[in-house]
Amino acid sequence: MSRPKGSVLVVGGGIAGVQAALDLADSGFYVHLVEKSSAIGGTMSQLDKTFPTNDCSACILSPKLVEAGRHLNINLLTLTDVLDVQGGPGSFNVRVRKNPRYVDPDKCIACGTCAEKCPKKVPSEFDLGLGTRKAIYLRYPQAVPLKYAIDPEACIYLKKPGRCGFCKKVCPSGAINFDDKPEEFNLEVGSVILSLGFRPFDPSGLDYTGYATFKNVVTSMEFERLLSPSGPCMGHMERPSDHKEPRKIAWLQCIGSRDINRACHGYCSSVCCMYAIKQAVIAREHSGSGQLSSSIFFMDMRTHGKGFEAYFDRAMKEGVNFHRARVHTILPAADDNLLLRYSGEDGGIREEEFDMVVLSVGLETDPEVMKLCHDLGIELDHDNFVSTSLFAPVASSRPGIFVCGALGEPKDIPQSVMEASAAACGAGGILHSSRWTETRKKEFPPERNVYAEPPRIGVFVCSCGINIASVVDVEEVTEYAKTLPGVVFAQNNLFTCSQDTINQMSETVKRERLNRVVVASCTPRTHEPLFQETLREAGINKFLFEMANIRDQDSWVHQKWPHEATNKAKDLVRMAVAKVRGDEPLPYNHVPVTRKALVIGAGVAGMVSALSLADQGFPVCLVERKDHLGGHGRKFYRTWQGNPMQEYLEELMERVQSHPKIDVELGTTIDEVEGSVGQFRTRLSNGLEVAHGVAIVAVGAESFKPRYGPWNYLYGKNPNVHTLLELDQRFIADDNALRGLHEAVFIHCVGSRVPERPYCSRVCCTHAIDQALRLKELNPDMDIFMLYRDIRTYGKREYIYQEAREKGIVFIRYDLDNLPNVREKDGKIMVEVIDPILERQIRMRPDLLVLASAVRPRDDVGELSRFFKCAMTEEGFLLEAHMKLRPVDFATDGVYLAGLCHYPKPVEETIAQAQAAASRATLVLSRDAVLSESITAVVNSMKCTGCAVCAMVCAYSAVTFDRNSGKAVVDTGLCKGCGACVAGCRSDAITIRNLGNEQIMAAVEAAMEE
Amino acid sequence: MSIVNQKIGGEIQTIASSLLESGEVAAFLGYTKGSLPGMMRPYVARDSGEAGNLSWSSFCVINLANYLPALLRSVEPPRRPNEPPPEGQLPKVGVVATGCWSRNMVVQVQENQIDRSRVVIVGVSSRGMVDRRKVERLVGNREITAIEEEDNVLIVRGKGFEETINRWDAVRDNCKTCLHPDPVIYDELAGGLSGDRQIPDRFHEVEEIEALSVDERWKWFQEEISSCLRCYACRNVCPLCYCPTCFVDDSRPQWVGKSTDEVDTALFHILRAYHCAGRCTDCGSCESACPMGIRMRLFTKKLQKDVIELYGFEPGLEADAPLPLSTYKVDDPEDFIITAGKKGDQK
Amino acid sequence: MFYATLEGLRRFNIPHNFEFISVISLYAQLIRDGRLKVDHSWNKDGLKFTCQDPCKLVRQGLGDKVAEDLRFVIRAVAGEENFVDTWPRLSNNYCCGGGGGALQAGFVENRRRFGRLKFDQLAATGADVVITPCHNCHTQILDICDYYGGRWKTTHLWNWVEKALVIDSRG
Amino acid sequence: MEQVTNAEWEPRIIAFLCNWCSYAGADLAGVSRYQYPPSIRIVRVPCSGRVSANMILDALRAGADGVLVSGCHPGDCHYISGNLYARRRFALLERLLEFVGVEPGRISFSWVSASEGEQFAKVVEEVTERVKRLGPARRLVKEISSCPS
Amino acid sequence: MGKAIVDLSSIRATVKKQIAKAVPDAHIDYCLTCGLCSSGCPATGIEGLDPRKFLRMLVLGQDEEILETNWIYSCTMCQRCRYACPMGIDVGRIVYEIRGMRPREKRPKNLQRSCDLQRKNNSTGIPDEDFVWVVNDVLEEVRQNEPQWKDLQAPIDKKGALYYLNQNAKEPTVEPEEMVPLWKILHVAGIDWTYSSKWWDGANYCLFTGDREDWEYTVRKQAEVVDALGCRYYINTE
Repeated sequence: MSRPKGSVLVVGGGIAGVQAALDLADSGFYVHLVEKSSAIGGTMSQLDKTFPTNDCSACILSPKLVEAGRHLNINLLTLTDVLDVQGGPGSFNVRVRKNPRYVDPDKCIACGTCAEKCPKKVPSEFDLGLGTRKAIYLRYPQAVPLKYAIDPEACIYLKKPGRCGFCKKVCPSGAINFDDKPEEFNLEVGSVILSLGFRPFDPSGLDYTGYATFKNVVTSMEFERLLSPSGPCMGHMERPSDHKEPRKIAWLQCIGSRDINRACHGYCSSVCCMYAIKQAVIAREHSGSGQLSSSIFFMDMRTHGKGFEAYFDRAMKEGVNFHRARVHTILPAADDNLLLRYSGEDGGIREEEFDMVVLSVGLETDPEVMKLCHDLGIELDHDNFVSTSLFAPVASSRPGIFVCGALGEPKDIPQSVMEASAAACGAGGILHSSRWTETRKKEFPPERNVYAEPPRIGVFVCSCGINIASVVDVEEVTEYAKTLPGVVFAQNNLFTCSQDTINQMSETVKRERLNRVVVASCTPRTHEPLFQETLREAGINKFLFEMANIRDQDSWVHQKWPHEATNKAKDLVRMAVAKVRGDEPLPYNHVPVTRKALVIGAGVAGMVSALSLADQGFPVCLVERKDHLGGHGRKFYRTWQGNPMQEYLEELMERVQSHPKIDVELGTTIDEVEGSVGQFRTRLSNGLEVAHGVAIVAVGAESFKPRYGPWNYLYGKNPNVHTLLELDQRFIADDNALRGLHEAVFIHCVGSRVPERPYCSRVCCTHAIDQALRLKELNPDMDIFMLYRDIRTYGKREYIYQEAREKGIVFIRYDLDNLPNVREKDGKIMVEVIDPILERQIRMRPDLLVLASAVRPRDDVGELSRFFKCAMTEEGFLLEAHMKLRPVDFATDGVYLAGLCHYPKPVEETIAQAQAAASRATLVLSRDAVLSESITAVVNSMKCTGCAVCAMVCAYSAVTFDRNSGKAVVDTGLCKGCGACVAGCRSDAITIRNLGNEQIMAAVEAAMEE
Repeated sequence: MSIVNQKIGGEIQTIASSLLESGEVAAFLGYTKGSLPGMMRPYVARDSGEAGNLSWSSFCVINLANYLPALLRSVEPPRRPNEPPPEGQLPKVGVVATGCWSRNMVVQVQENQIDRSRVVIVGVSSRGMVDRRKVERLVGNREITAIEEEDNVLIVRGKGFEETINRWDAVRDNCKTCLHPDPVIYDELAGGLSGDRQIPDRFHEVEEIEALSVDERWKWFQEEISSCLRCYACRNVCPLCYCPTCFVDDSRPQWVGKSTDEVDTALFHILRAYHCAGRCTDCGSCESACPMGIRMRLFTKKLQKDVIELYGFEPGLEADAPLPLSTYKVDDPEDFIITAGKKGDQK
Repeated sequence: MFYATLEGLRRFNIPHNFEFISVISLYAQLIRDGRLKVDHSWNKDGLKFTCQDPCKLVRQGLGDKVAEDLRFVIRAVAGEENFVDTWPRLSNNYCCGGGGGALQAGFVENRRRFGRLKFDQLAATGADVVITPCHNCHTQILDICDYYGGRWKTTHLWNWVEKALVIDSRG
Repeated sequence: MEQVTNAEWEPRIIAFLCNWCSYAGADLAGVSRYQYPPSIRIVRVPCSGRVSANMILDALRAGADGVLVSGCHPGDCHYISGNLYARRRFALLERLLEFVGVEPGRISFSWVSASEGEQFAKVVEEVTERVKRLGPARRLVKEISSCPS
Repeated sequence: MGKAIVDLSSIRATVKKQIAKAVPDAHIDYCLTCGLCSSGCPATGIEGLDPRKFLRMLVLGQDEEILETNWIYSCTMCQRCRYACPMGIDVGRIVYEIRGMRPREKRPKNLQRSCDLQRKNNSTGIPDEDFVWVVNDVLEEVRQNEPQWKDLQAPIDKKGALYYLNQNAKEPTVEPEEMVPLWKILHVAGIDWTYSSKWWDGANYCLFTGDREDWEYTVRKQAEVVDALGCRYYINTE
């Protein structure tokens, strides 16, 4: 076979697509990222906050989008459709159509003048029709690319050329191009990743919800926009009918999910319980202390993710009302309010008036996406999600094409991000031999040594068309800049960021022998990298650069005060000049990479991680504490879809053992870890010292055994009481005695969701139900009762819950105030519980009692976390760098996690996470060296007292106290340059390069001059 | 003679003597009588003979913790900067510690300034130290030639007078509002323990200032520091001020001018106090050392009050509780954050 | 009962050569086709109308389409502005409580308790006339109107279609 | 320094904004064209946790009529916890400064996220308004001799 | 309701199983106990029951109570619950089956009588001849008293008419003049229609007794007469 292509097509620019693209582009592949709309960002960009951290969605997403937008090896194709995909793994030929934007992205400066003048208003799809946009528009304020687009359906000119055309007249950069045409072309790629996401269920057809009849009944997506500061009511949270702030809101769960009657969606959408709680909490915050009453009407509360149960608990404590009831009838009431009629478990009817109702709509596949999948020959399941196997969770039915995110099954953001990395790993597995063959690399001339030179500062003042110049007197600012100390050159440009000005700037730097540059224009957040690159091209260290933000933070916000704005621009330039004078050239810190991985734990997660890396050609040392491979997986009978676990495990172990790139160290633990990303050295308990560039922690977890205490339920006392895994052992052994059983009872949440372990173990509902089904297979006449608190068979797992009920397995709910009573009478187990619907005591006499006991973290995780300086949750699971967007990374670079040590999860998620961890690891392993932060902390040991405040406030363990010297030391490889240490130090002994106190003071004092 | 203090002094001598004799410690830091009446000075005994010079009275106003790090270094074998300490146990020193001093030692341990295993602490429950200025005021600022201390009174003699004053009337303000006179950590005890005290208005001095208007407070502050000579005695006696280069001496950047300019003096006092936030144990050394009688304790006391109010923390009481500025709680109070009309703000 | 026949034909797979239709759909079709001319000018006092959606006809029978036909006919014969809809409505409307044999089965108290929801709903419209296209509904709504003290008139649809009929002079 | 009348006087306020949230929020205010008084001079810092008491006092000493520090909302910090340490530092500093007679309102703290453009404009308005009510800074300002007024 | 302990090890849920056999898509076991049915049901609370509790009793095998409760006659089988039930569980259909399980003598007397009468010809029991007579009598009266309607028709057993019209038995028995408006409407519209002199009643109470056989018999008879008349459309007056 010829060498595979070194590029990948990613279809869909939501968070999953962006993550997959970034992973691939950063590990040596060229990526075409195709997005149908005019900007990437997907659903996440529409959200207000994200659970369970209440992070601002746009804030955490935006940096990723910007990164993808300007990545040298990501070809961003917006407004583009995929038409056809031919070929197979290693070589696909993709036909795409790029639809016209009618705005030249190279010219558009996103000043917004066009939209201001555009006379045509249409409902904004980004705001789900709750707000309006113009015919020429930005999808959303932080859109990437930050380029306007014309909606041909709405544009007056495009419909009737000759009319209107205002945008073209007012555009300061001549970016409008009404003659733009669709363009079709082919892309040659080695693999394809589909991350096409979902669409929210449209409840218009569910007449009983009153949606589409009552204005104040909205969907949860609409409510996100109502909450969002960038939404139609700018975050003031108004209800649609009268723009009043709602005081009482109800959320109705499972709208379009778990409904095989009206919605034809038998699956659970997985995310709605959490987002409803989040919205209820955020809405209360928006309206001030306790002013707003929020109530959530639900069937089963599904808070099965990491930190979710605590979030739920907190919401309850904060006064969010939870009603276990679905609501059939929503009646209009006075003042546009809505009257909800619902039934308590006792059958009593209650009526409550709300001034707004939010429908927690589920997730479904867009019909256009279904068609695309169909055209591409991708198999869909009966719910129109892409079919995948649990053991290959991101592989579609067509080899070489991977899938991630909600396209495969409804899932939350971290899970989507995890899968995105896993999909990237899948593509990397096919294409690794062509790594770096199609990528581009920027080459720069050697840098001039400017240490000995006095500052020769050049100032470039941008007019930004008229964006700055119409308010600020740019000429005056330019002349003023020339008078500042150290400034030897100043110039005004129409568009400083235009390609010709950039080229000219480079020439000027060389000609004038400038050694510092200030650009007074827009925001460094978008443009600093561009100008810094220009400096490098001119042979100047990129850190000898500052920006004065005289547009976003001056001309745009003081339009009515031109005089003051001009003065302010001068101040900002003066401040930047003062700051840049003190800037020093900084090293581009390269850490050479030992291209080998250490994987700790040889369960499913560890083995999959190890194989994923080894298959891409990276040597792996796989360390396992026990004297055999397999970990927890050895105890499992089958997956919830019925795949035999042991067969899979055997195959996995066989592959690991025979893989030439994997060294397995059994019966071995970690003694000591030194170094940081690229350069770890780990000493094992068998004396071996391993040099490795990255580490993946996959040490698993344990099953809680309720030998004592409140969750004992005769465990260890009666031989017929088992944990789930013990019953699996009997299944594996094909214990014939099981066939003879008459009655089995399962108790859920044994040791989970209780005060001492306040989290949901995520896997047990599904596992227990699958076991009940297995028992039914063995003996269809067996009576089986499941005592549960909430059934949490999220996603497609809901179908086995349905199947279980269909097979006559009876589910009886209990809660912490009404625990099952388990007794022994003459050696026979007797279980009693109150059925909340009948309100009657129920008695069972099972000959098998199965306890769905908690998954609990291992006790030795703490030690490991210290070795790798990674954090832990209160419960004792390992804590990733960011719950939403960095689900497999640790805050410590070069260390990743996978599997149960992160949180309880089923095997398919473990596999995806293990592949994701491998993908993240290739970002380091694929390089000779990694770049570490240049703007880092540095200790002046003469001043350091060794008090270690700096070490204590460092979130990255980059600063530590060195006992030998009695001083603080910085590991620049770990430092992110946040400066918390600097502000904490009383002795001025630690500082951040180019952000020292002296430099900041210079800027501050410059601001006060005149 | 104060029977209590004499007894304590005797016990300190005995303990110090035996520690030095046995070689357990290389030096013992305590107090000895000064040359002026009512003056005590820190004293290091290096052998059991010198232990006889140790003494104890109500005039031990300077916090011994301040000298402890240097004393520890002085008994180590000499080494170059950044040279690792030699293997094995380094020599120990003994030190006397009252409640506040011991709390400072806890902070010093937390801040890596002393190695607890190298310090033998002889704990003394403080009965409150006497403010010499108060004594002077109580005798009408006449020249004092001798002060004799009894358990509850001070007999003050000068040219042509002898007055007996109530000892408690002359006790320092910080001691009067001290809740924990007993040492928090110690290895030996001299004298007995007296238990924690209940003081309902321990922050009354601060509250009185807080009750003033902002302009009155500014006036008070300006007046309070107007006599400051920038002699840094307050800083020099403070066990928390151990920076090799103090911010006032820094030239890059120069945070504070070095003159007695009012603004620079004000900034010096504000920053000095702020650096003590969450660390100061209100030992009163600074005030006791100030030649101009500036009540700079009020600044640190204000911070002490706020730290308790906001974070429920008092320094030195628990060895493993992180210092308040080196930690946080997710739900720390943030009433001071301006919200510009957003949530919860009354419109 | 419409449903009894419709469902009977369906469930027992009874062979037949006719198409089973509702008279309401027929009215609507005739009016739409112009074969039946109606004029609501008689209603100059603005008598307000609402209606019941019979479960057996609408939810279980022909669905929202026939319920919309019902409204179309009422609007045509009583005037567009004189129709006040209920909520819930169409296929999601409440059962009046007279169906399913409840009128025959006895249990009068239960039946009226059941009808309370229907009564409140109809009363909330403020209508003067409630059109009940089904005989069971008709009887039950008459009864609950009387029992709970409603002030509307409960009638069949045909009375109003007749009232609004425009008869060609040709006669 | 020349005395100007309060009516036309525009204060000068130093704003330390964290790069990831508040600075981005200030950018968004611009993108959305929310207008606010031309009083602030923004100093971009990586994190509100980078801002020390010294820096705030230095700004006052240099003559700033007000100082604003703004960071990410608790929980949103790009550097995990910088703003939470900052919150403690600021709480104590603000109380201490008020204790010694610095007018409440001279220094202000806020949380502004990257999506709160309008909120940023409002914060600037409020801070400016507060400082305007106080008049030009006199206390702790180096250039002019402080007068106990 | 008795609050004795329900011993699940000794119950067999026979009723549930019977229904499952008779109605394979009844899916009683699908119930999620979400309460949506109860919240939308006007019969909730009557006889201490509601649809959810009713299903729960079936699932937990409370057969005796199920067969005894008169709630099944308060449930009008209106299917409002089924309309929105996420699992599409048809409580109306289940109630129908349980009504049918009741021995005839234990069914409400009047209801059973209506069905019995219907099985003979119509639910009120008036003889077919009386129906024919009443129709003709009323028609004659209109033709005489209202000159503009002198051509009004009310055909019976008119073979080959395009439309067949049934007649709820209530009108000919208690308010015969209520038949007239419809005749007039059909007349004005020029509809070619007919009544039948047999099986003319559109009502069918046998559906409500839960008796499958009775119900089928009556519908079959109705269909036969319409087909015998050769009508293309069967208009139900509702």
